[in-house]
Amino acid sequence: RAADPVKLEIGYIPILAASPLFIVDGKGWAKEAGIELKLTRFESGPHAIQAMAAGQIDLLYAGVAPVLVARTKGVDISVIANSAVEEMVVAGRGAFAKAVGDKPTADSFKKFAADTGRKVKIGTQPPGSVPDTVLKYWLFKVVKVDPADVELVPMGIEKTQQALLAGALDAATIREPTVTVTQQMDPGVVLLATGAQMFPDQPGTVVSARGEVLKKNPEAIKALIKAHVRAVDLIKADPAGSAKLVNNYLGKGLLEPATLEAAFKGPGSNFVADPHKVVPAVEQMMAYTKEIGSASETVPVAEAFDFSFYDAAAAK
Amino acid sequence: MAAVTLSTKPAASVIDLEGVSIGYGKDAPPVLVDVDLSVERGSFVAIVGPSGVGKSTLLRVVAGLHTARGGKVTIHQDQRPGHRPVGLVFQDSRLLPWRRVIRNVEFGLEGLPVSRDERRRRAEAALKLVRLEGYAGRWPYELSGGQRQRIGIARAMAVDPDILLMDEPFGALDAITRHNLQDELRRIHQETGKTVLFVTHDLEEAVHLADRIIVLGGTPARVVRDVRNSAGRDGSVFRDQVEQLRSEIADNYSI
Amino acid sequence: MAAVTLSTKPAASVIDLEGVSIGYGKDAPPVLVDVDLSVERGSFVAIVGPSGVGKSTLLRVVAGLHTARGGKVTIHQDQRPGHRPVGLVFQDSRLLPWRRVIRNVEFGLEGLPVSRDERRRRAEAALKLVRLEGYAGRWPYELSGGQRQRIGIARAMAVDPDILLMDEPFGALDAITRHNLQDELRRIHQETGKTVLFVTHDLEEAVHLADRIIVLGGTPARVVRDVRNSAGRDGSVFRDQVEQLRSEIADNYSI
Amino acid sequence: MKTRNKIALSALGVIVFLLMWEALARSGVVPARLLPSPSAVPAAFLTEFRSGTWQQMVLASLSHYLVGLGLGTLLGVSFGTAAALWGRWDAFQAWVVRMLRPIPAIAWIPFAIIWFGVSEGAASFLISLTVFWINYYASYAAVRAVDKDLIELGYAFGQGGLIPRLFKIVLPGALPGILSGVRAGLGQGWMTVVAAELFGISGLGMRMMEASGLLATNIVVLYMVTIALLYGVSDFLFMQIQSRVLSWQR
Amino acid sequence: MKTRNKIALSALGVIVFLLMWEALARSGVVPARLLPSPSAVPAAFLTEFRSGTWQQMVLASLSHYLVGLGLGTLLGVSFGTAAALWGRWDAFQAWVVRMLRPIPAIAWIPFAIIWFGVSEGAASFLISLTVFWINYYASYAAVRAVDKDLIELGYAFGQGGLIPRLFKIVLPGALPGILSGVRAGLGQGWMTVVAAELFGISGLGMRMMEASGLLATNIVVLYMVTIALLYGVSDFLFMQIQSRVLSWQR
Ligand SMILES: Nc1ncnc2c1ncn2[C@@H]1O[C@H](COP(=O)(O)OP(=O)(O)OP(=O)(O)O)[C@@H](O)[C@H]1O
Ligand SMILES: Nc1ncnc2c1ncn2[C@@H]1O[C@H](COP(=O)(O)OP(=O)(O)OP(=O)(O)O)[C@@H](O)[C@H]1O
Ligand SMILES: [Mg+2]
Ligand SMILES: [Mg+2]
Repeated sequence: RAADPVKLEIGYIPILAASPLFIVDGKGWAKEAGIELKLTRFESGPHAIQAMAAGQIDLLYAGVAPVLVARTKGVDISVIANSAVEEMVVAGRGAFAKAVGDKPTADSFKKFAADTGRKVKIGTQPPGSVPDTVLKYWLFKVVKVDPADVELVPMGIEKTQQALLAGALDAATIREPTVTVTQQMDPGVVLLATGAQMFPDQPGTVVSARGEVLKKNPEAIKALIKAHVRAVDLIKADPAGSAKLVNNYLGKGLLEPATLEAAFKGPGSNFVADPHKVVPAVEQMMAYTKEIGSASETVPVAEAFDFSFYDAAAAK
Repeated sequence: MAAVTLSTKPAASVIDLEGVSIGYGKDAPPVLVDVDLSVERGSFVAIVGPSGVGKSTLLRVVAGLHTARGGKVTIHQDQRPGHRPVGLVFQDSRLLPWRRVIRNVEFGLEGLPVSRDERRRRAEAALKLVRLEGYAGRWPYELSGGQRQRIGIARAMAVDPDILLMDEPFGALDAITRHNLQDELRRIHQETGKTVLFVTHDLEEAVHLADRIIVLGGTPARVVRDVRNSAGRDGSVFRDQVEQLRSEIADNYSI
Repeated sequence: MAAVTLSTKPAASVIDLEGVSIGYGKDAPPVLVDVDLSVERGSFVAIVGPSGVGKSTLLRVVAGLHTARGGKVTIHQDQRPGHRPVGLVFQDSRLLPWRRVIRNVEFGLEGLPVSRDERRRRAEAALKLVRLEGYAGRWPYELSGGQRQRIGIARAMAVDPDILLMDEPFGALDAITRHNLQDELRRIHQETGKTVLFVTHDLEEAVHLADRIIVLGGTPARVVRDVRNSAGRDGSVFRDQVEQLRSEIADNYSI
Repeated sequence: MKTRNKIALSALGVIVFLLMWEALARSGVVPARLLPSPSAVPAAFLTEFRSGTWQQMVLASLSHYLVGLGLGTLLGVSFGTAAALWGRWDAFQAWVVRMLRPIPAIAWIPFAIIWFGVSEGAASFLISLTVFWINYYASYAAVRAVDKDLIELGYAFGQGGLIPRLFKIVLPGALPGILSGVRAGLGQGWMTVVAAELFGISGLGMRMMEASGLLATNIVVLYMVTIALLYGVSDFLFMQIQSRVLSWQR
Repeated sequence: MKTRNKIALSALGVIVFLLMWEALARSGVVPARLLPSPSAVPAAFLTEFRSGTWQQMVLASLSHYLVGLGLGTLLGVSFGTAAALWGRWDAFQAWVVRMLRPIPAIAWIPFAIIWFGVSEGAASFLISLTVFWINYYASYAAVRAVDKDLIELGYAFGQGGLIPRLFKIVLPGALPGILSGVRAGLGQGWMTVVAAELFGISGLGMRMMEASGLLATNIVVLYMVTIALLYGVSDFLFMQIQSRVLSWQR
């Protein structure tokens, strides 16, 4: 078995929620389990999903939304574990952050819009993505903002941060480690809502795999998920050590491990490996997606999940 | 491109035009009509006529560069390896600006079964013929008008053609250079028996060199006069004969 | 571009060259050296010399298109609104390919205080002078070599210059057309008193037209002969005189 | 070749292309969800058209495109010509240009955001950038290659001053090269529209991104075909105008 | 102008540019975290260089770039020339080209992934695409504009066959235009390197994106300067070669 390792190509989005993958690889746990990992970085979920649909990658650490969307398009992929929840937060800056404080209300939005004579500009990702959905949920369900007072600007993850810092946006949905980095850079950046405030148990990054791969290498996947669970536990137990390790993959030479450690400890990081726990929230989110019209069909969420691997890993 | 019938059958004539009419564009009136012309092997034919009558056009048709509208053009060519059947001296010198002088002269030799050295040797000989042996390494833009024209002559000479088509080759040359080249041309013609079709606007030159003078005239142009010239062959040009031909031709000019 | 001193002071001469030497590039040997030349107002000067001696170069220096290496070039010009002091006929016709014939002829008139209609009128008159009034709407590529050259002449004539610089203007023209244009040129010269500097390789033409013939020769070239020609003015060319000059010049040629 | 034959051949080309595409899509070589067959486009068009999205997106992108193209072309031709004309200016800017030239549109986005905010202007700015460079280089080379003899002719006939020289000799002489640059920019502009709308400016590009995020590839392809048609028509018209303007070329 | 003066002017240009940049960065008009001053670059370089990242990224991108550039240029010149030479082929492909031309690199990414996987090849493919189009149009126009008289000359001297005509007349005659296209492609290629490395292929572009995502703008600028230098040097060398090759032009 050691002579013939199973090769798995894993795609990821360079966000903190992919940390378990980095730890699994960095600690050499995959190799121990006889798996040879090849990590491929993607800028966004859709790109990664396209590569997955084309059979170019086997597993993926990415948001749950693109996975579900891909399933509705008939791509055979399943969620086999969870990685993190409640990632997205809403950050504001400048005059807007001052005006609404850390307890935003519908009135404070309206007042700001009236005072400045323009809508509040909030940057997020394109419709259908998790950030867009949870932001809308927060705005219209939680804070109950008048839709006439806000303008949602869909853009790429990294453009959102730039636009926020450049002052082109009043607020934006961002996630770790950017939350920490942004706050370090610009003290004027204020957290308007945490992930939990936006959408309780807000679904986030999951581990998904192609059906074909699951059938071919069930043992290897099981071992990998076991390592994943171990990694999630390690992050909670030893954020500092994890930060050092993760830094080799995420922002090497761009970030201090201390920043990552702060990010691990911050409110935007909540690692949960158990896929069972996120299903209700995902269902709720899907329902809301349909309500606001970003999706025309709902997927039976449970079908998108394959718990067997996690269950097997957790049982042992 | 060529709408010329090539024939390798032996014949007394090398160029045969039968009822040829030529024009530019589709709907424009023809430039030349009803041209019947048979050029014997080894003859030296001068073509004269007013500016814009169609001399260059006729030469381009014979060279296969322009397709006649009607009639038949036949070229009887020999198969001599290492030579081109036809060599053309353009009215504008038409050098390739990206080739130095020597490479411009070599141009026609490329693609022939001739070794590199032989090619260079022949090009150098041709350059020497036009007295520009010192200019081999120049770019065309570094030449004077007359030098450029002579390179064009050298290029046509280098391929050692059976038929030499020359479109006012000495037009930009001073009297002395011109005389020298005329003598060279006559010598080559006599020694090698090339057929020469020679457009010129200088009647004296025509009488001096050619054994036959074709006068084009009219709109559309046709052959208005076809004179055998006995003066040329023995090299002695008689003024009277020139004068006579001149007035004869002048009558046939119509500008 | 011009390294020519322009002077509006009245003077007997219009063009003054003093110890002028001319060359291309920096390190290349000079083409012309020690040229001293004074051209009187209203005179008709022919420049002859072997191919490549530097005739065109000299003309380009006088026109201010090329900077002499040493010496002094002075042009005494009148201020006549609606006219250019100098008109140049290039050896190659050098037409702008993107302008139709008439617009090529108008080229030199643009920028002068001349109305649109007047410009067109003058261009048409110039076209008529060279007998190409029917060709106004053609593109340059639709012309024969001689026609192109005549457009170049018309363009220079249209600006009605005081000094007319002509570089082998009739080189590509048949005898009859050439004669006609020679006559026109002589008439214009006599009627308007223009100063003409005329490069030619045709000695007969030089003797026929010019009242002074400058012979360039040698390497580097200099003025080897400066002949006053009495024949030109009264229009009667004597063969003997031509012959005499020819042999005289031939002695001075060095190719 | 006759115009009729030309049109027939072009139509044949497009048909062959569409058939090959359809065949590829049906063969399953490419997963159907990544490459819908062309026959799926009309249906997608109808949906998008009925909802008015299509018209809205096309108009939005067209306006970014036209502004960007116009500006980029104008400035590119001007700067390229200037650099080719004045050796001093050329030397001065040569290395600055070399530093700015390879910066990709994506890296300019922060500046676009700073200078224009998340606005139409920013998208036009990004489009004009790529168009600028193409025109800059095309014009530079074309002006450099103008026949020096013709410039001399200009001097000889009193057209040697900057303005007449530029407009009567240099620009007409460089026109074929400049127009080829403009034509290349015409396409490059559309290629950049998508990138320029990546950061929250609505238009075809954004719609395509949205659709691609939802793996609605039929919508993506619809907009690709839309861009293709818009470009095709503009390129065709440009070619017609060009062949008029350059009718002096044989 | 003397070479020495030229170099001095170029240096002056770069210095003025850097000073303006430094002034802009310090003035606070642009937020410092979005535009670091040029003086921050050397430090960033040292860190990246010591860790070996710089060398690794440069080499990786350089290989994508060179392969993409070579392929794109070769194919672009070939297809452009072919289209300009054969009217039939031109008519056949005209509208297909019009449909494919405006498709942005980003839209080709799925195909790149399908055909090449997430691999170096895919990045090179995307780079070669943009380079292809620029060369296609430049060559097309240049070949079209070749002096018909010279082609006639070729026929007159037995060089009218396809091969000699192409290599002895058409290509040399079109060379100035073709080279201007190649030069434009040289820069366009670098502009595309970043976009081509957006989807998991490591290199300068990926590093820049990563840094930009983490707001490490000094690193972003370091790599921008790196690209600028790489391009600057290659463009400079290209210009030297070009002026040799085109020495027959006055
Ligand atoms: N651009 C140039 N660079 C270098 N040498 C040149 C250049 N132009 C011309 N020459 C050389 O300068 C000399 C004079 O040229 P010019 O054109 O003045 O001769 P020309 O007397 O007009 O001859 P022709 O009667 O043949 O026209 C020639 O030997 C020519 O080779
Ligand atoms: N491409 C063209 N399109 C239309 N007409 C043309 C074209 N080329 C030449 N012509 C016309 O055809 C006629 C004959 O031209 P050609 O060049 O044969 O004259 P030529 O006898 O050589 O005159 P020259 O002695 O002036 O060189 C001229 O009237 C000319 O205007
Ligand atoms: Mg002719
Ligand atoms: Mg000359």
